[in-house]
Amino acid sequence: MADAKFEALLRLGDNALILGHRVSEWCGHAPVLEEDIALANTALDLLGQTNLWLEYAGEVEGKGRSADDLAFLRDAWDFRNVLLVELPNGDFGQTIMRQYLFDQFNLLNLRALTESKDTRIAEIAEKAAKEAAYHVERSRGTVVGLGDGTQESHARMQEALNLLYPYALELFITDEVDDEMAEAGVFPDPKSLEDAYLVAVAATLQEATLDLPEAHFGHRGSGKDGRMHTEHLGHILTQMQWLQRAYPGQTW
Amino acid sequence: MADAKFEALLRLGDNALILGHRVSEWCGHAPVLEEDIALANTALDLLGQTNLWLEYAGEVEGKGRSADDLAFLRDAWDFRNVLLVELPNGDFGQTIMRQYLFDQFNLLNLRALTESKDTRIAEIAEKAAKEAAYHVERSRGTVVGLGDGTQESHARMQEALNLLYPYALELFITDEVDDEMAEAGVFPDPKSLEDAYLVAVAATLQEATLDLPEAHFGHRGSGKDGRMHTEHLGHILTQMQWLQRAYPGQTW
Amino acid sequence: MEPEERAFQEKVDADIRIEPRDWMPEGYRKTLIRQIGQHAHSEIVGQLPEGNWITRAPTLERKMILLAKVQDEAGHGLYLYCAAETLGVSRDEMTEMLLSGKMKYSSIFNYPTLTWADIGAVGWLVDGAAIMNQVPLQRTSYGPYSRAMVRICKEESFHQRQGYDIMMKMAQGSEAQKRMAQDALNRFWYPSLMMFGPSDANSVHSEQSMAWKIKINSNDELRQKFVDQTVPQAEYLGLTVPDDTLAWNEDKGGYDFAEPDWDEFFDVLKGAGPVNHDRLEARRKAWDDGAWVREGLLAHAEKKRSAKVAAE
Amino acid sequence: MEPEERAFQEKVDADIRIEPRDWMPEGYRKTLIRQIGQHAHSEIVGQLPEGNWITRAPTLERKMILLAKVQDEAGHGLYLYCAAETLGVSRDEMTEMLLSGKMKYSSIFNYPTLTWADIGAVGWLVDGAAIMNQVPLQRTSYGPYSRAMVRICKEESFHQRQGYDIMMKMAQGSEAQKRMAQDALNRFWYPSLMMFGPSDANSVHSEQSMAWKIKINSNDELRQKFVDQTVPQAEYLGLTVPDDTLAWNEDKGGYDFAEPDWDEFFDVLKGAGPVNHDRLEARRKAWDDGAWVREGLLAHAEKKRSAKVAAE
Repeated sequence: MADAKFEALLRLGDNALILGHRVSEWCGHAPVLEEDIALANTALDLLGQTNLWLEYAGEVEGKGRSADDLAFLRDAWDFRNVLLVELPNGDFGQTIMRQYLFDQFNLLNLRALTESKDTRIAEIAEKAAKEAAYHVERSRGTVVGLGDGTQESHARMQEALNLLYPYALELFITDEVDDEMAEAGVFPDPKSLEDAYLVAVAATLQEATLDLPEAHFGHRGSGKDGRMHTEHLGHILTQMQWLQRAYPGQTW
Repeated sequence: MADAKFEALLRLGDNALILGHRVSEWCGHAPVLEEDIALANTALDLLGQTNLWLEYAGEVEGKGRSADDLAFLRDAWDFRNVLLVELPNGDFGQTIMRQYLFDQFNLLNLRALTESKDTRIAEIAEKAAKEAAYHVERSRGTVVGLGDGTQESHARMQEALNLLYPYALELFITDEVDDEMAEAGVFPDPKSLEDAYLVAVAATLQEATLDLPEAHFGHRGSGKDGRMHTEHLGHILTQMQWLQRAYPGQTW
Repeated sequence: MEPEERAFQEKVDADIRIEPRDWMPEGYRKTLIRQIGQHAHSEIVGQLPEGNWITRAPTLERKMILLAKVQDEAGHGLYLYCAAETLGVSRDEMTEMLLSGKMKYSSIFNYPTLTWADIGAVGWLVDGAAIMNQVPLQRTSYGPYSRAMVRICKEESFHQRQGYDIMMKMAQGSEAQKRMAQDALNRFWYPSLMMFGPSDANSVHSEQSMAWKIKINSNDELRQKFVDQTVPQAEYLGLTVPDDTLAWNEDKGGYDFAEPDWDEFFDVLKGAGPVNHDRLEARRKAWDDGAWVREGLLAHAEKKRSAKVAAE
Repeated sequence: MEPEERAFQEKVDADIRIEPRDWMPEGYRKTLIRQIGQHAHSEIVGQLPEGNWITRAPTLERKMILLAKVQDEAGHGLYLYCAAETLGVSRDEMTEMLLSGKMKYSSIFNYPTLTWADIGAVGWLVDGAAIMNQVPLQRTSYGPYSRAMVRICKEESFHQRQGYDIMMKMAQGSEAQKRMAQDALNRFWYPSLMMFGPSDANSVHSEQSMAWKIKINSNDELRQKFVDQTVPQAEYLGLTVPDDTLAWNEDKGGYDFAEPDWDEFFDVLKGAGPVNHDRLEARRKAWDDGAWVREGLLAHAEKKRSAKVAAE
């Protein structure tokens, strides 16, 4: 059970870490100043969540690894994030579509986690769910605004959705870790969130005048169990872990 | 003298290493298959030269550092390449213009180095000059072809030249290392190559129907002495040195 | 059968090479274009997973070896496009067909290279499987294709040895390196088995292609040969093939092994692999971004030719 | 002097704030737009050198602190653009002027951040110099500008402490970290001194700006204050200010120090700094690539407004 909980916590932490990293890449490059500020805000919240999840993961593991150790000293194969969050930013539309597809899941997941039998998890989820609610509000609003904007912005958002939606389905793939955690009442069964997710996404897309593509997550092996990633993750790590790798064991 | 020679060898090796790295980034992404092959060939030659220069630099230094140690375990501040070679690839025109501006210098420099009083340097230069002659022929030809091609290709090449030419001037900035090495007859004085360089470049640009921009290398502190670099170098190193930093001391 | 066709088939049966100007059935031409084109595209797209590690190769020597290898692949692409051009289809046309999805490339290149050991595994397993497919094709009936395969096979076996050498270094290295090596084998084993295609029982074109000597061996035959060759190599490396059912079968003189997941194969073929999008996008970008270069160089060549004509 | 202008100057002299609807001389308006605009642009472009290290920050905490800081800078930009807008120039107009080179940003941001210690040095020295410039501007005569400066100064001093804290960790760290810290000081010392501008003797606009209370102190005065404050901080860190001539001057109660290389200053101002091109290119790309987003959001807002009007 400790193993499964460690794995499940890594999934939470790594999703937040890698998406936070991606979003932070926008810093100083967004299309409007207000978006620059909003993206930085989202990245900050996600990194804060990372810290809490990974810190607890390290404690559950019991090998004395800190949140920083877990973030900066694992190689790609030990990461447990879904592929969606490691995909490149693309244009702003792709970034914001990825954000919405994740935020919507994150909110449902975190709300369910506030009911966790593990009080530490419930507490973290309580705080994080408030942030996620704000994130969904924002990313949803921007998806709607750009989907139902000009012809060009509509086309770009539809393209982003077509690319990203299959990846979103990975969020609902389950394995033994999920089963064990759901049975123990520590984590919700991802499948139990799927209906609510699909309903929420459908409503957003309707407002955004976008069409849900036929989608199929055909990948065998998922980022959740580390059997598969895209090539992008490795490149993220070369940057993210550079200082810790080049100057191991220092204080910063 | 050993110190100056070490520094001067690093300059040769680092220029070849960093430019070779940049060119290798094109692998699989060039506009025509023949160019893909040609760029890979250039990168290969440059990395071969890197190996020879850095190996000798390590011997001159006398601290037992191998070419790989020097390539993979120094941080940005210890690199001695000019800024020109670390600039991003940009479009293909920018890459090929950067290549030509460097190749033309490299050829003149290597030919002069075949007369070095240091026989090891003279030998390496002998081999490298043959490669450089081929590189100039190719990059010069492509600069001419694209400069004197369509209106668009002409405009892009002129833009590339305007951006890059000021950086090329750094190649002729001299300091105490250059003076000491020139006096000892080990390296040519860069200034002594400048006239021939300007004549060759002017001829190429005329054939390419391109105009030499007014240029001025206003940077204080040059990549040659490590006092200045662009921010790009650090990002190159995160990739280039990743494995050696993440798994130190292994055999590959 | 028409007399022309009979004469053609007799030449094929007698192992006389068909050359570009010879008469050939339309189906033969079309099948060859598809097959050679797919092979050429595979070389080109195949640059990408390995190219992904050129900038991160761990030593100068490894970097040069890898760069030279990827360069060879571009060269192979060139040979093959030239062979296909003799059948009346241009390189640009074939490229457009790749980018529009009308022509395919080998599905193996839709798998990512996640660690340096993957570069070893690609050389060892992917090139290994490719050679297994290609060696018989040196005897294929179409002359230009056969000659291209001869040149390619010579280089490929060199690549495979380099890949195996990387695996060896990793397998004999630190704990982390061993883990990387095993991880690479785990991920690339079944996709490599898929490279031979589905069982011939399910393959529609096989029979005619074999009669035309465009295809020489059956998919299952080659797959068996590959497994029999590769399992001892894995054992020598001290790595475990990720197949619990793997066992030596004395009767058939070969290994029994588990079939790959063919649903996965067809999923990835249809575009749902982890990096399908990245691969095609990379090629599309190279092609689109390079348009001005191709046009510029063409315009310049045209100017030079006109000037020469005017001077004459 | 016209009566309006006299009344205006009397208000300024009496430290009564000028507000957007008040009468003001055209020169005052123009100078303010230039000054506030340049300050706003500096906040925006100033995101880039620090943004360069967000993805490489060494710990989660440092990453969050840096991200929050760069976010603050965007916020400062926003306050300042709003202040400038009260003078009748839109944010988009100012942005276009930045991108066309008609308006400048602080030249310090044309220097690169090459190591993590540079992030410390930027906070400590660059924000330190900025605060030195900005604190007096809280008392500037133009109301919206003055109020923006109050908010900004509060955050800036926090940033400076964070920068100094990074330097402290580095200076007390390993040999490599100490070397990084010293290297950062070496590269940022003189550019920081340049931030106060050339000696007032060479500055054309100073006198009028001081009378209008747009400028409060002389450049040399502020530079001296900065050196006097910073040298003991460097000593405390155990770092050496890269100036052989630096010496305490008992008589003036301050340090004697070497002037920066003003030729370099003007060179960089004219575009020949190591990263001028990168900075402007980054902002240009953000602006151009973002056009469809701004247009899309505008079109949507328009649709919603029309729908609302129609419903009423």
